[in-house]
Amino acid sequence: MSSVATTPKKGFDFKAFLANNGALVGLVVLCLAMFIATPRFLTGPNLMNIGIQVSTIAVMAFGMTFVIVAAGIDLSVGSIAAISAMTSSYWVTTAGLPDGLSIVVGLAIGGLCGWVTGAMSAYGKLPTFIASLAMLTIVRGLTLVISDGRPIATGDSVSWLGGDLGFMPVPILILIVSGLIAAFVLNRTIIGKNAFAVGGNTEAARLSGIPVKRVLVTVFVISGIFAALSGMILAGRLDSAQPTLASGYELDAIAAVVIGGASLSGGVGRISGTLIGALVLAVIRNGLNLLSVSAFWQQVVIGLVIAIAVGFDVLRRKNVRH
Amino acid sequence: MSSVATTPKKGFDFKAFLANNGALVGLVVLCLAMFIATPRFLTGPNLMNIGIQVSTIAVMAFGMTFVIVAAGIDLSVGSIAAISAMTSSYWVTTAGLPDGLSIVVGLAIGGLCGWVTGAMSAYGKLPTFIASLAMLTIVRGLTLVISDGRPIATGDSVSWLGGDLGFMPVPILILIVSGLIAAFVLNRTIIGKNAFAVGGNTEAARLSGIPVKRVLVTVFVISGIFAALSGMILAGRLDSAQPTLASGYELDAIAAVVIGGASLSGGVGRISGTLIGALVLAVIRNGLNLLSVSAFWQQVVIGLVIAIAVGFDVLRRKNVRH
Amino acid sequence: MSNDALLVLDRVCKSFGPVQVIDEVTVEVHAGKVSVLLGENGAGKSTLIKMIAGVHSADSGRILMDGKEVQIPDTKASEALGIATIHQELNLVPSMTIAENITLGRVPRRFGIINRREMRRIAREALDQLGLNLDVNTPVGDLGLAQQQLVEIAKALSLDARVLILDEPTAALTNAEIAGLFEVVNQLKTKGVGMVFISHHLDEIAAIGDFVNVLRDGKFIATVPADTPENELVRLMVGRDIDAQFPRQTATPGEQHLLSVENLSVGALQNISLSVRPGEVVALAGLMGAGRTELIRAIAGADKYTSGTVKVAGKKLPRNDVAAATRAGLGHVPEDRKTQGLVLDASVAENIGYATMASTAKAGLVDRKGQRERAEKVAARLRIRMGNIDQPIRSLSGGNQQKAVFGRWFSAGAKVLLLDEPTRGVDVGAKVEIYELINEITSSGGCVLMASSELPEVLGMSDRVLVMSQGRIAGELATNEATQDSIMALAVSNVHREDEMGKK
Amino acid sequence: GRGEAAAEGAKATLAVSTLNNPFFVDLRDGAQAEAAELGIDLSVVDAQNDSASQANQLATAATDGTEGVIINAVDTETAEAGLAPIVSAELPIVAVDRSVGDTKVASFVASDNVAGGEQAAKALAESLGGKGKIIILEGVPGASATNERGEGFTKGLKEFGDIKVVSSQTANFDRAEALDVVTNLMQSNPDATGVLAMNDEMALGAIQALGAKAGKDVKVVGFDGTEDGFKAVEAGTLVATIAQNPAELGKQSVQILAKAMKDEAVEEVVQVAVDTVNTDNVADYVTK
Ligand SMILES: Nc1ncnc2c1ncn2[C@@H]1O[C@H](COP(=O)(O)OP(=O)(O)OP(=O)(O)O)[C@@H](O)[C@H]1O
Ligand SMILES: Nc1ncnc2c1ncn2[C@@H]1O[C@H](COP(=O)(O)OP(=O)(O)OP(=O)(O)O)[C@@H](O)[C@H]1O
Ligand SMILES: O[C@@H]1[C@H](O)[C@H](O)CO[C@H]1O
Ligand SMILES: [Mg+2]
Ligand SMILES: [Mg+2]
Repeated sequence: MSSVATTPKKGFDFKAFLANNGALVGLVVLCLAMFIATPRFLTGPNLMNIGIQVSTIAVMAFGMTFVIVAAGIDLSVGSIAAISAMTSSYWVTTAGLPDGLSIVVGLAIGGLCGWVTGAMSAYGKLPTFIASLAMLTIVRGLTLVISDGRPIATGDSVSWLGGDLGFMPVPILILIVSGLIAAFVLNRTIIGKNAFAVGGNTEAARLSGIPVKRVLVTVFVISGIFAALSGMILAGRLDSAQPTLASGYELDAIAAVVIGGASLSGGVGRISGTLIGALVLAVIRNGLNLLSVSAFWQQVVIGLVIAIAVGFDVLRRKNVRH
Repeated sequence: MSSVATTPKKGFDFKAFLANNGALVGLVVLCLAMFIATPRFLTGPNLMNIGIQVSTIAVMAFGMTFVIVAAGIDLSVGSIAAISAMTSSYWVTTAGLPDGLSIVVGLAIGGLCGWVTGAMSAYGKLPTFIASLAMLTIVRGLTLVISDGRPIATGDSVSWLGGDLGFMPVPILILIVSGLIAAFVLNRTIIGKNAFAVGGNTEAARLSGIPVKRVLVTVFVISGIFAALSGMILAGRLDSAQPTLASGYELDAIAAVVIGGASLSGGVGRISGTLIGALVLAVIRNGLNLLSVSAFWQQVVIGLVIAIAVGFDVLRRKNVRH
Repeated sequence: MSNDALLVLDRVCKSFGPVQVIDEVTVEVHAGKVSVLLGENGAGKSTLIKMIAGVHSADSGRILMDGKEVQIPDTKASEALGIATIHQELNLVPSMTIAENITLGRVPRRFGIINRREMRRIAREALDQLGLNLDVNTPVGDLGLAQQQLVEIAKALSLDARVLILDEPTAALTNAEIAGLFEVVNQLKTKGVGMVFISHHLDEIAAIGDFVNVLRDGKFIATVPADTPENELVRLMVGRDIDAQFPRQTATPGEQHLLSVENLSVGALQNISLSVRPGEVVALAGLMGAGRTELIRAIAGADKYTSGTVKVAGKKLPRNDVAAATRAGLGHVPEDRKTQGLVLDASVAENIGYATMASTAKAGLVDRKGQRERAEKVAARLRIRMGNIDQPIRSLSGGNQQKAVFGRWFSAGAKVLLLDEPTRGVDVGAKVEIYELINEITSSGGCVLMASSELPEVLGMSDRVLVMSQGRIAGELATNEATQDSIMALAVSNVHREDEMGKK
Repeated sequence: GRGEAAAEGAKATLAVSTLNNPFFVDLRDGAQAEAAELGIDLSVVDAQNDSASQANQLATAATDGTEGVIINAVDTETAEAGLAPIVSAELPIVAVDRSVGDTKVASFVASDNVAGGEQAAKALAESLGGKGKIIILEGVPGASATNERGEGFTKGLKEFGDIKVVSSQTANFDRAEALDVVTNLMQSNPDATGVLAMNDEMALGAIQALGAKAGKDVKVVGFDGTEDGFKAVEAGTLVATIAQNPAELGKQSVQILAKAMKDEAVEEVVQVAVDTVNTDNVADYVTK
């Protein structure tokens, strides 16, 4: 799998489709298994639930995809989600500033945090793992400082992000729109293409005149903005910004990207794959709850399913290429 | 910084020394800063504390160094530490089997878990991130299942690991001995050399007839064994194996290795560097406690110090090579 | 099929997906003989030898060793049969030392503990064979490309193999090193080692080969003696005649300097000044390690320099800023395509398009259609052999990859081309294509600064030659007055002077 | 002992399990306010729910000249080993909120988790009229609060034979996790009429998941008595919460430590009241 658009071929190449969508096969198998195990799985409301539940990790993982495509890693997304939710709520609830701006403030904070991580790694030459690990703790600490360790009620705008629009849950709407935007930016714009080049071979990209440092900063800013959006969705659903919001979510977000077929060594990744990866995780959690599997065994099963889902992907790819 | 033994030169090449020991400089600066900030830092008992406190992360990170040198990553070490501590305690306290074997049982379980991760990634072709992430949750789940979520008292042998030998705390003793062993295996044996080769250029290693898959499995087994040892030291210090023991420690262990100068893209890493990395983390935590920095700000400072410590290393390296 | 053959590839076939790359090819290797494989880029030479090296397995056909059929599923098996391979692309671990690389996969040890002294001894011995004076404790990543290639050769030599395969070992080497290598090859011949030799330098074939197997499009064409005239070999190889190997059309150089470098210093480079006018091709010649690559990289903005200025059309370029250099019309074909030139997993089209992506984008959107069209055009022009333009460039043959890197800058319309060994691994036919593109650039007012270790290329394609030695420009020659000897004399000039100074 | 030494200006340490939870933030605030009052130099360390970190922090405090320790243990079992350096330095220890095994402490200031669990279960059962299907939300697996409250739940539900626990799942004391878990569980158990949560954070997540059903079709009971918890009780979405009084826990533990540092006699066990707070009495708590 690569960034490469495959040649439009006549007819439908099923083998190639599988090769490019191993994780999708894993997801389908998983859904089938869940469906057989419990009829409650495949009901409208439950699918709606999954859609809402997947939204936070998926949106976060969309941003993460950019960083991973550029051969980086962003461990700070959970913390950024929290600080953005916290500041946008603080803006309204505590500081009493206009609610209309709260989402913008949250997104700006997210982008700013991403910018700092990106600058640390591009100009300060820190490995992205370290730069974002540092941000993970710095930003979480700042969130605790701002909130003094207490939750803050969200303003109306942020609450709206977690609500419904007619029959349609807003988180699902955001999921779709932000996914389309992310896919567009990744595949059609210079930003995305540069990320692929930098991730594929940094030195070759640099020698081709691609501004590698700026690209690195940009992907982190994107990741920060998506993380902020994800944090505000989550806070909106809870009507409250928690200081511990989204902690540990970074591993889930990274897992979603990798399950979706991206490579941590860079140069490869797709938004659709990331969505599938996030769905795999959400479906397992949902299904295991439906099945009332004990909390202890749930963890065992989640681990197994992650391994198997990615295994499917590896297997499919092997079958087609050498 | 590299695995390479530099040519014995006449006189002492200070610049080269700095280049190879940027993290050490960071550590020294950090210690100086702590010493200036509080006279309590540089007292015998406090240094002893740091020694004991660093032991768990350092021992875990020694094993992690092998995996990272081979261009992998092992997220499962915290969970492996827990399951090893748990089974070795269960072996004695609950199953009533001979205490003399408990440490061996713990180490074997650790090695076995590592073997599974390694096999998943070598033979199942899963990225090490995913294989070890799967193991992180599987093994934690199994630990909860075994213990039914409750702590188990450790047997005498494991408790001894957390105790004293005359004036010498056993954790410090283990830290030293296991560090020496790890350095020896990494630098002097075929296992270590193969890990460097695989991490430095997998394709070249394969074409030179190095059994790449076996090497991958081996580094994970090593990491598992060290994680087990670290878990038992921790349980020994607490006289109790907790189901939640060492959770989240993987990030600290990885950070220690990277602060110590290893590269996550493989081929580079040193045990002495890893020890320094672990010490940087332990000294910050200890110092911030001594200084009574508020808990929230502590996180901010820890993040900053991690960034600065690694920044030092990067800076030093840049000064010497281009 | 003769009975005394050491190794025989008997009617082997290989395809990748639907593409048949090797079609019923039979090749023999004899003890004490060098059997040359000749063919255009993408003819299938590397694929063929990879079957012996245990990298690829044949789809059909047999491999015989000493008359008996053998299976070679992996590299270990190949090594066990006494086969050593120098692959076309370097296979070294940059973070490890020369000694560690030479003994990679067979470190001397007891009970798993490494005998470092023995390791260094083996490495030292292997380097001595090539007359190389390098510290075996140096990390390979610190070496220049030519030195890396020599380490790779030394590594294969130290295996004491019965069959030695050399896939374009000379592509990155200067004449002196090539001569050294051939000396070793001749020694191995007397020891009865059978060798397979691949090169696009036709003059080397007569110098070292015994017989030549010609491949074309994956098919076996003929076996001919090594002293077959070059034009005959070319005809067999490409199926047509090539009129002029070096079709340089000198353009009248313009007045203003298009590229000028003043007092540039960095690392070993000391106060380099040079200038190139529009329409000129200036060659940089020199021995291995003379500093040509360092100079080209500094000018291109790839590395920092400590002092000096670089100007394009009179405008000063910022230091260490490739993007700015590119915008000013500079194009840089780096020395090592694999690590510096290509994003191996990206498609041919994308690799060709990197330099034009930003300039052709509208409102941040990549001009996908235009990028493809431009890539298609350049690929056709350079006859890049591939399945389609969306194929990952990794799966192209080495020479075709090199053409793609060149094509990137041609399609970007670079006015100042900085070429570092531009035709490394490129076949004779394709070289001519590249040379003609160079002509096109100079006739349209561009200029070229070309570092090359191939003296025929230097003499055939440049207007002036700057000879570098030990980080300095030792002298300048007009190409029409220069000879290989006059260039070499300058190339070693500083070396001698320093030796004398050392004695004082 | 230090005989005449007054508490004034003395150096003490408060080791908290985690401050990422408003409960402990309140506890800390209570303690700090009282310390300021008494002129004690109280330094607060946060173990972020990791026993080993807490052990490290206690060891550091012991060598750092602290004169007394208030510990809110991450874990009852491991606290004993972690406190060893304090014990060998013969410093007074006050355990707060969670017990510390067999370690000899000057005083244990706490609300009883088992009893509280029992009260919570009863409150829910009564609001359901003694019958129905309920869901239990567990805390962090293996944490002592989880185990003890679970024990209390079981005890409390024993009397109510017609209450059936249809699912017991963890949401790790976390509001966001509870939101997803309860959403999912209501799918598989649409007829559930009660949620028994081991803390208020999870109860609030459950309420969020239940939407309009909360307090009407499905009754929720929490634990802790946080500010948000009380608000939910007032709003009628939360039937009851078992109010510990964290600020009071903090305040009293400092008072007691101050006495202990002056070698004055102190009560071995101080029970801070655990109250069932529901619509009837919530007003008293909010005004506090
Ligand atoms: N892994 C692969 N997948 C698909 N096609 C491949 C692969 N490897 C080689 N090929 C194709 O096989 C053909 C022969 O390649 P090969 O590398 O053997 O050429 P070559 O004769 O060595 O050329 P050069 O002189 O450029 O090195 C080329 O067309 C190449 O694109
Ligand atoms: N990354 C590096 N680190 C340290 N030294 C280097 C590095 N790259 C090159 N050198 C050294 O700098 C000197 C100049 O090398 P350069 O590559 O410029 O030579 P060159 O003339 O291009 O020769 P060739 O390419 O044939 O080796 C050599 O001695 C080389 O070993
Ligand atoms: O008492 C506290 C609170 O209930 C908190 O919510 C979890 O930990 C317990 O110890
Ligand atoms: Mg080839
Ligand atoms: Mg060069």
